[in-house]
Amino acid sequence: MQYDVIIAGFGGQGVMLIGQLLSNAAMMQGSRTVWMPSYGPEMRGGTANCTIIVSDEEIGSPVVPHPHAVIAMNRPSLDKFEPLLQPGGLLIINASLIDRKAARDDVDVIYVDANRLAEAEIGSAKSANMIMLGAYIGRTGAATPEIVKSAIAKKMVGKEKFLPANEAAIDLGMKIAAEQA
Amino acid sequence: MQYDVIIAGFGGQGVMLIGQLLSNAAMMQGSRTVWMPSYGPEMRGGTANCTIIVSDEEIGSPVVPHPHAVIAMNRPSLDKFEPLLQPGGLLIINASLIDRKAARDDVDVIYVDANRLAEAEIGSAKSANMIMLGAYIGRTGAATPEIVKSAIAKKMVGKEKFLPANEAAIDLGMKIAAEQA
Amino acid sequence: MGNRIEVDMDRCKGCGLCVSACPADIIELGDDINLKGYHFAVLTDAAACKACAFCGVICPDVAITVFRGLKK
Amino acid sequence: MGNRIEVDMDRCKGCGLCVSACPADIIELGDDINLKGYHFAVLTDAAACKACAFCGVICPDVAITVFRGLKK
Amino acid sequence: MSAEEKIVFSYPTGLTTKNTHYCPGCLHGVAHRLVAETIDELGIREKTVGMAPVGCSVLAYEYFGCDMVQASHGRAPAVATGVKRARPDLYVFSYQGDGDLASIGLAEIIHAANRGEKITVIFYNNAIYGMTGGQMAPTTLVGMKTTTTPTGRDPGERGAGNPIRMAELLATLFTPVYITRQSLLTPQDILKAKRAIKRAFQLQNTGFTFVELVGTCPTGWGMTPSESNDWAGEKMVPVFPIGVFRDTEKGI
Amino acid sequence: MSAEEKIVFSYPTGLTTKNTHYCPGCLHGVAHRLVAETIDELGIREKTVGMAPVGCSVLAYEYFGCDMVQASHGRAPAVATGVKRARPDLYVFSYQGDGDLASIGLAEIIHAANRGEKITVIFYNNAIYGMTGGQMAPTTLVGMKTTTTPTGRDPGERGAGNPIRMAELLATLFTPVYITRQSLLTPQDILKAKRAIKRAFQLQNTGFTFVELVGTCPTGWGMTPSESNDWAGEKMVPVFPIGVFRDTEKGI
Amino acid sequence: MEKLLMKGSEAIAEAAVRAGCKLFFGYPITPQNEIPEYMSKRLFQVGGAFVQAESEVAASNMIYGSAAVGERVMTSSSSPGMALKQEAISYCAGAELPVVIVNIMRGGPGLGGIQPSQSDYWQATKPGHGDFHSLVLAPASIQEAVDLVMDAFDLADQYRNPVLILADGLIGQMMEPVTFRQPTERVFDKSWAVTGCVDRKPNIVNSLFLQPQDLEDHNHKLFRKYAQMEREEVRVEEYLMDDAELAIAAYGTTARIARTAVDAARTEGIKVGLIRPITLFPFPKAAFERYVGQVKVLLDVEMSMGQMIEDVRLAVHDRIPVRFYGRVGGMVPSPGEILDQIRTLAQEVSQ
Amino acid sequence: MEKLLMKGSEAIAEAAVRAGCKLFFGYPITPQNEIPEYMSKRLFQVGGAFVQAESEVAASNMIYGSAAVGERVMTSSSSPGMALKQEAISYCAGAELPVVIVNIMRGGPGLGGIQPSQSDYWQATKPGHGDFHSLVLAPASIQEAVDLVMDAFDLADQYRNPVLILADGLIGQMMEPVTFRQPTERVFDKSWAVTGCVDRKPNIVNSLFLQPQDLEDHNHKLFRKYAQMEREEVRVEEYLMDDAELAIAAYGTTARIARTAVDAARTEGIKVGLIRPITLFPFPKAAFERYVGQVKVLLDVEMSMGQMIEDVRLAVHDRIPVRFYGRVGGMVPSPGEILDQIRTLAQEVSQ
Ligand SMILES: Cc1ncc(C[n+]2csc(CCOP(=O)(O)OP(=O)(O)O)c2C)c(N)n1
Ligand SMILES: Cc1ncc(C[n+]2csc(CCOP(=O)(O)OP(=O)(O)O)c2C)c(N)n1
Ligand code: SF4
Ligand code: SF4
Ligand code: SF4
Ligand code: SF4
Repeated sequence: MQYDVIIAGFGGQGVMLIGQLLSNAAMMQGSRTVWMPSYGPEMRGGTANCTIIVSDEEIGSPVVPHPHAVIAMNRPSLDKFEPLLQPGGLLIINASLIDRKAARDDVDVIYVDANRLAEAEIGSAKSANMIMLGAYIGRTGAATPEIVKSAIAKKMVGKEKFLPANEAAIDLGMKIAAEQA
Repeated sequence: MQYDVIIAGFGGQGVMLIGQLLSNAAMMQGSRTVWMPSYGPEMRGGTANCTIIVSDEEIGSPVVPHPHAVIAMNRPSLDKFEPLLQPGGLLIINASLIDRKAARDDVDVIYVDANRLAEAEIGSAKSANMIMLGAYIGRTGAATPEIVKSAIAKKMVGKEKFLPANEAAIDLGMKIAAEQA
Repeated sequence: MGNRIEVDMDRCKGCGLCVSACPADIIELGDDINLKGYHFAVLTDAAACKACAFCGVICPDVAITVFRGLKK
Repeated sequence: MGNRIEVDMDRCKGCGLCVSACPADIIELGDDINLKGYHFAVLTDAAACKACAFCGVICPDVAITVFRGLKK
Repeated sequence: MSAEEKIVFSYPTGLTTKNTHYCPGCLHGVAHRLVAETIDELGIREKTVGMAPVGCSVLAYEYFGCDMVQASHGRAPAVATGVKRARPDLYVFSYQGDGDLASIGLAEIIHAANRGEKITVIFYNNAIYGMTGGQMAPTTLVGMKTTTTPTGRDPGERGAGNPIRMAELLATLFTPVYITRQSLLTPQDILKAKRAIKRAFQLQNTGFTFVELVGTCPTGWGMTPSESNDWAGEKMVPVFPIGVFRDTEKGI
Repeated sequence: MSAEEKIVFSYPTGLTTKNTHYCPGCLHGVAHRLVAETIDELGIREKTVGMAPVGCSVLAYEYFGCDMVQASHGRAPAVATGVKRARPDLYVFSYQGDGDLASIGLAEIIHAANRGEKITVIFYNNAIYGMTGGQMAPTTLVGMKTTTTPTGRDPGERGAGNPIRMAELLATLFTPVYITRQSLLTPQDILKAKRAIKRAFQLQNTGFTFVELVGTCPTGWGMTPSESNDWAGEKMVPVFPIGVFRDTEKGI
Repeated sequence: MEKLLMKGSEAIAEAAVRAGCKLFFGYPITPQNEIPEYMSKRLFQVGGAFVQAESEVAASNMIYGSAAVGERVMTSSSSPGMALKQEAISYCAGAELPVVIVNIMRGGPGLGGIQPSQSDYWQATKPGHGDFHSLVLAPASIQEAVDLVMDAFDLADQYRNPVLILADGLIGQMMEPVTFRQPTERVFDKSWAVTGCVDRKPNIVNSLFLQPQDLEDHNHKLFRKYAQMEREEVRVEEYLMDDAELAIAAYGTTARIARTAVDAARTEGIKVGLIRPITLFPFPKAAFERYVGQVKVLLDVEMSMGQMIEDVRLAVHDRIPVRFYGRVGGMVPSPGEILDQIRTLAQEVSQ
Repeated sequence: MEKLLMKGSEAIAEAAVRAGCKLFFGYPITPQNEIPEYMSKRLFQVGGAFVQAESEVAASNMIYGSAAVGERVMTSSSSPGMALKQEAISYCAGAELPVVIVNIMRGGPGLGGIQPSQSDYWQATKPGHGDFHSLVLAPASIQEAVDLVMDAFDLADQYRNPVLILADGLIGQMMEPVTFRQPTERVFDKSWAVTGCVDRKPNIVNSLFLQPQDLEDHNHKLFRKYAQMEREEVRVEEYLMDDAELAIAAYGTTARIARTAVDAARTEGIKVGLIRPITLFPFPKAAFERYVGQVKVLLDVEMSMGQMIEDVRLAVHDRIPVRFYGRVGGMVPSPGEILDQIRTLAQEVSQ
């Protein structure tokens, strides 16, 4: 079984971070995993993205031209990656910043009002990315919420006070995914 | 027919010059020719030498491991190149500076008291090299004295006053070669 | 007509340097964002503009044109 | 015994710097040549040597040893 | 624009209309504009060739409205030498950052200056490597944290050295005709810098001319643009004093 | 030697007994000896590693009696950096000519100096490239004929530049602790140069130390050794003044 | 052993430190900046030193210096920066100094781009000036990069020769779980190093031989080492080659991608395998040679315009046709593209 | 036409001037010092300019600048210096600039020696970083050097690509009679040059392509030029090949020496010939390929440890056994040594 996902957004939206958390969680649960970023200064001001693969078996290509899932944090990311999604794949759209609906009808779509919910429900605009991650694992099962939370905890050594908010964001994402199922 | 000769001596003895004159003369008489120097700073204080080839036909190797002739202007040059001479080859020894005889008995040897003669007969210590060149062409016929003299004249544009001495030196060398025949 | 500035909202990157540079304190970064996601600069009080062009001079993106009104 | 210098004739390259440097003017390049063909330096008048070591100090080939006589 | 108003500040034709890729508040944009205005005012756009360096300003070739050459890292002065020697009738400038000019390209800038190449060098000094992600530059201040001086530039134990002052260093050479350092931190500074750049271009055909500009890198420094300008004024300018270090015509 | 005399000058053990390949009268030999004497006097031969450059002194590795590294052209300060950083307990010196240090290796010497590498650089300045046959060096005097300035070094029309004064240039840096220029032209000069070299070694572990030595190249200059020494005194020293340009301990 | 999720560049740096690397000299260039950045933090913790060199030229001469005193030292760069290190690498080889050099390749020529590439195969395996070889190791995963870096230090010391890690930008930038093994405890003779001539004659580190005969002898000495490498150090991975009628030749990340394509092709019943050189010099000739007769076509896949292909052709003595598929300039071949190539060849062969 | 006896280096410099070279940037290094020295006198006479650059790195970037404005420009160096020019040569190729570069090779690796060698074959023909090629011309006599230099400027302009003259120290140092032909009057489009944007849009000389697809396209564009060179610019000399059963492959001075050996062997009745590549890139594959079936053994002779041999083997698809004879480090093979090799092979073949 191989999960792969492209997470994309503006520079400050924390897409690299949730990608690494997912990859870390995968490692902690004993899966194979690769995290691969877009890189380079020409990305400046453009979109940043990363690809995460989680698999039972040895991972061949770290490049995934047609992913099983896309998490789009902003409009340019949606425009760029929606067409590449596999038929039947999963598209998670940050509805707070993206003013359009999915164009494909052969994929599974979750709309998450991530920025608004982050502020309103979690009390921290910065948690929008965690909500998206929660939605992703909720729908796919690429990693369990417990293990993702411990990956977060590991990352946050010294900043434990932010932990509850992040955990709540994961749960919220999972809930939204479940609701839209 | 191919003539080849290695001319060797100390830095200031003008070995490169007579080599170039010979090569120039060869060119002027319509032969093919190559002049090839030893080079590089490690030569400093050591011996300088050049190889000249004169031939009717296209010249292959510019490197002549076993020359037909050697002109040794000083002792280290004699020691180095005498053993390399072809059997039956020609060895011209500057007897003014070299205090030994030829070691080989399978070669033709001319002893030229070049430095002494240059001062005594030509009136210029600098002409020792020209006397040696005269001896070489006298014995081998690699170039005619006339053409060597015009090569000298060509080289000395602007310094014509030294011409007669140089011509006399060539003639003197020829004479010595003839005498020792 | 009075003095004024025009901000090219597509060029503006919302750096705020013009805001700090304006001696009359009449530029601010607005609430709207442009295509690249930047809150671009807007003139709040044209009447107070002295057309000193400080904003234009400091703008790294040459996003500002400054006009001096000829008749008041 | 008086002052004196010893020139290592195999090291000497006959550059003549010691000749110029000697305040007593008692070094010259001799007629003989060494293995490399250089006319090496010789002391002409040991009696006049002040053992100032200028020759040694300037010799680029460290060819000179300078001795000071202890009893005159 | 109506007939009742007059434009007192607008876009120079020496720049293309392309939006730059620079970060918000990065003063590379200001420096570019000053060069472009100079080219406009001297009316030499069709006689000018510029060198783009390797660094954040590598894409300068897309922004200047004149012929441009992209040079390898640090070698813009050598490339400019090749251009100017071949075509002495052209105006030639190089635009370089501090990593480019003062680190890898140090030999090239000094030798071009010493040969008296008739070029103008615009040196944007922001005390850091912007393009590659905020590493130490030769001009980085002591104590400044960068991605390769995580505990701050330490000239002591870690042997990371002190800031190199290029204008002063070049002024030890006999040959250059004009060397100055200006800053881009306030509108007043910018207007002065503009005059310096213009003078450099005007003197270009008498010899080597060099304008160092104290700039910023909000991204590399981790500050807002305004903070950056303030910080540069407070911290950089004392180490990199503003002034004219050579102006042969004026006897300096 | 009899018991009745005492040696007042003799061969230092810091040199091997190998005859050098230098031309007659070349002052490289004198510079070598001074370094060797210093090593002897400080008793550090077994703790010293020297860098030989590319140039006439490339074979310095055969002449110094300590461990030696032959460095690529101009990069001896970088190589020395590698040595000293790895083994701060060693004394490390580089010995370099003007082509090596001031032309191709200009960036390396300045950056090593600026980082404050704890090394001693002995810079033999003879205003020419000896090894390769007498081409112009960065330190070649104006008007001096070399094989690449056949009409004399011309900073004007031919744009060949002016002599670069390395000691002055390095003194614009904050970091170095000792920078001096001495000459090797007379016994008196040589004794002073010796003291400078010794001081440099003594200060080495406090920071970067640099001794420029005005030397000669009789072969490249086409003069006799004595003429060379005279000419250097008359022509070079005015351009390359003797002095101490930095001695932090003494407040210079 | 603990698993850590690490970026390739950082993992490479950490592996070096664990292998005893005490000194790092480098200069920023994308996509390998994380190596110097990591080293700037890490080396001072272990009593070593980091210097941000003024250039790649300087960095490559600094490693020469540290290697000369017998310490373990590394530098890293990317393609244009590697070009600037060529002279010093030749010096290291000539003076027989053990150094480890990492090249995280990007697209060229010239300034090119910063995305992954394999365009430095020639620069790495057929270097100039002078006759010499670096030992070249090409990892295909971060774990392998870590392991090869640790080996690299031993190999460099054993052969007193430069060892290159040749990887593309993907290896430099991506993260994978890694574990670090203990370094070997091998002890190497360093009596040649310039550590101060206590109780011995001075040592000299040098590559100049003015007498041609001496230089020729020196060359022959070096080439005896290279011959030994060819006998003893070849590394290669073969995947599903037992019954393969088609085979892919690829190294580094390209080989991983190819493996995905091979797996897919196998599900379609195509008998295709993969030969992945791990050492690029010495090149695993025998691993290719032995399939002459069995494999009908070889497909060489590179992120370059065809550089390794020559070594592949030479290895099979041109007795197996060798086809080429390459993407360049930062374009990364996808498994699908390679699968298409395989399908076409399979059809061809079956006809 | 007047014949002049000239040193190779000086003849090369003079040929460049006659071909319209107006600018020379160089740095001293033996055995090619006479080129910059000659240019320092000569170029100012023709209204051009000479600069003694501060280094090979600078020199190679200066030619980039002069080429960018469309002027004919040259630099020269020798092996270690050429290593330092690698980055800039890649830039010239990437930015499609016509430059002529002369490499008078000496022995290596490292500082090596200063005597003749051919150890830069790889550095010249398989350069890094990035995928590109210089067109490489290898003269075997001074006359040919002169002719090839003149051609080099035309080829550089035609292809907008670096052209290398690859010669050994013998070609640089020896004298032979030469005549200079008139330069061709070919006119080349230089509308791309940065000469001031009068009545046109600004021109940009550049090798940066941040989008991988753009850089890949650019690579393909470059490789179309290389393919055209392979079709149209191959040069090779064949000597006594008609009935040859043995053949020698050699270039430059080595080939001349080999010819002397071939002549000697012919007098002994050995049917041996010589194939001398004049262009090393594009390599004269067809000239070798066509002797598959006729020639029984090839002997590749180099003043290096075996670099061109790979191209020879590839050219004959390994269908002719290729033996190697090399001297290095400044050692020059003698005709006698090669003759001995030929005799041994002749015996082998006849058995
Ligand atoms: C030979 C080479 N080395 C390194 C690089 C990578 N590189 C690109 S930009 C840069 C630093 C630029 O810094 P700076 O000159 O200060 O300009 P800034 O980006 O700050 O404007 C480096 C090291 C390169 N492209 N080529
Ligand atoms: C990379 C490189 N470039 C050029 C050379 C050739 N080279 C050898 S010595 C030398 C100049 C040395 O001059 P300088 O440093 O002044 O020392 P000197 O010989 O005068 O003592 C040069 C250019 C080289 N060996 N390597
Ligand atoms: S200075 Fe320019 S870019 Fe910055 S906020 Fe003002 S208008 Fe926008
Ligand atoms: S200074 Fe030394 S080398 Fe020169 S002549 Fe005197 S003893 Fe001889
Ligand atoms: S990284 Fe720094 S220098 Fe580069 S564009 Fe951004 S702010 Fe400017
Ligand atoms: S060439 Fe000059 S520097 Fe070199 S050894 Fe001779 S005199 Fe000394």
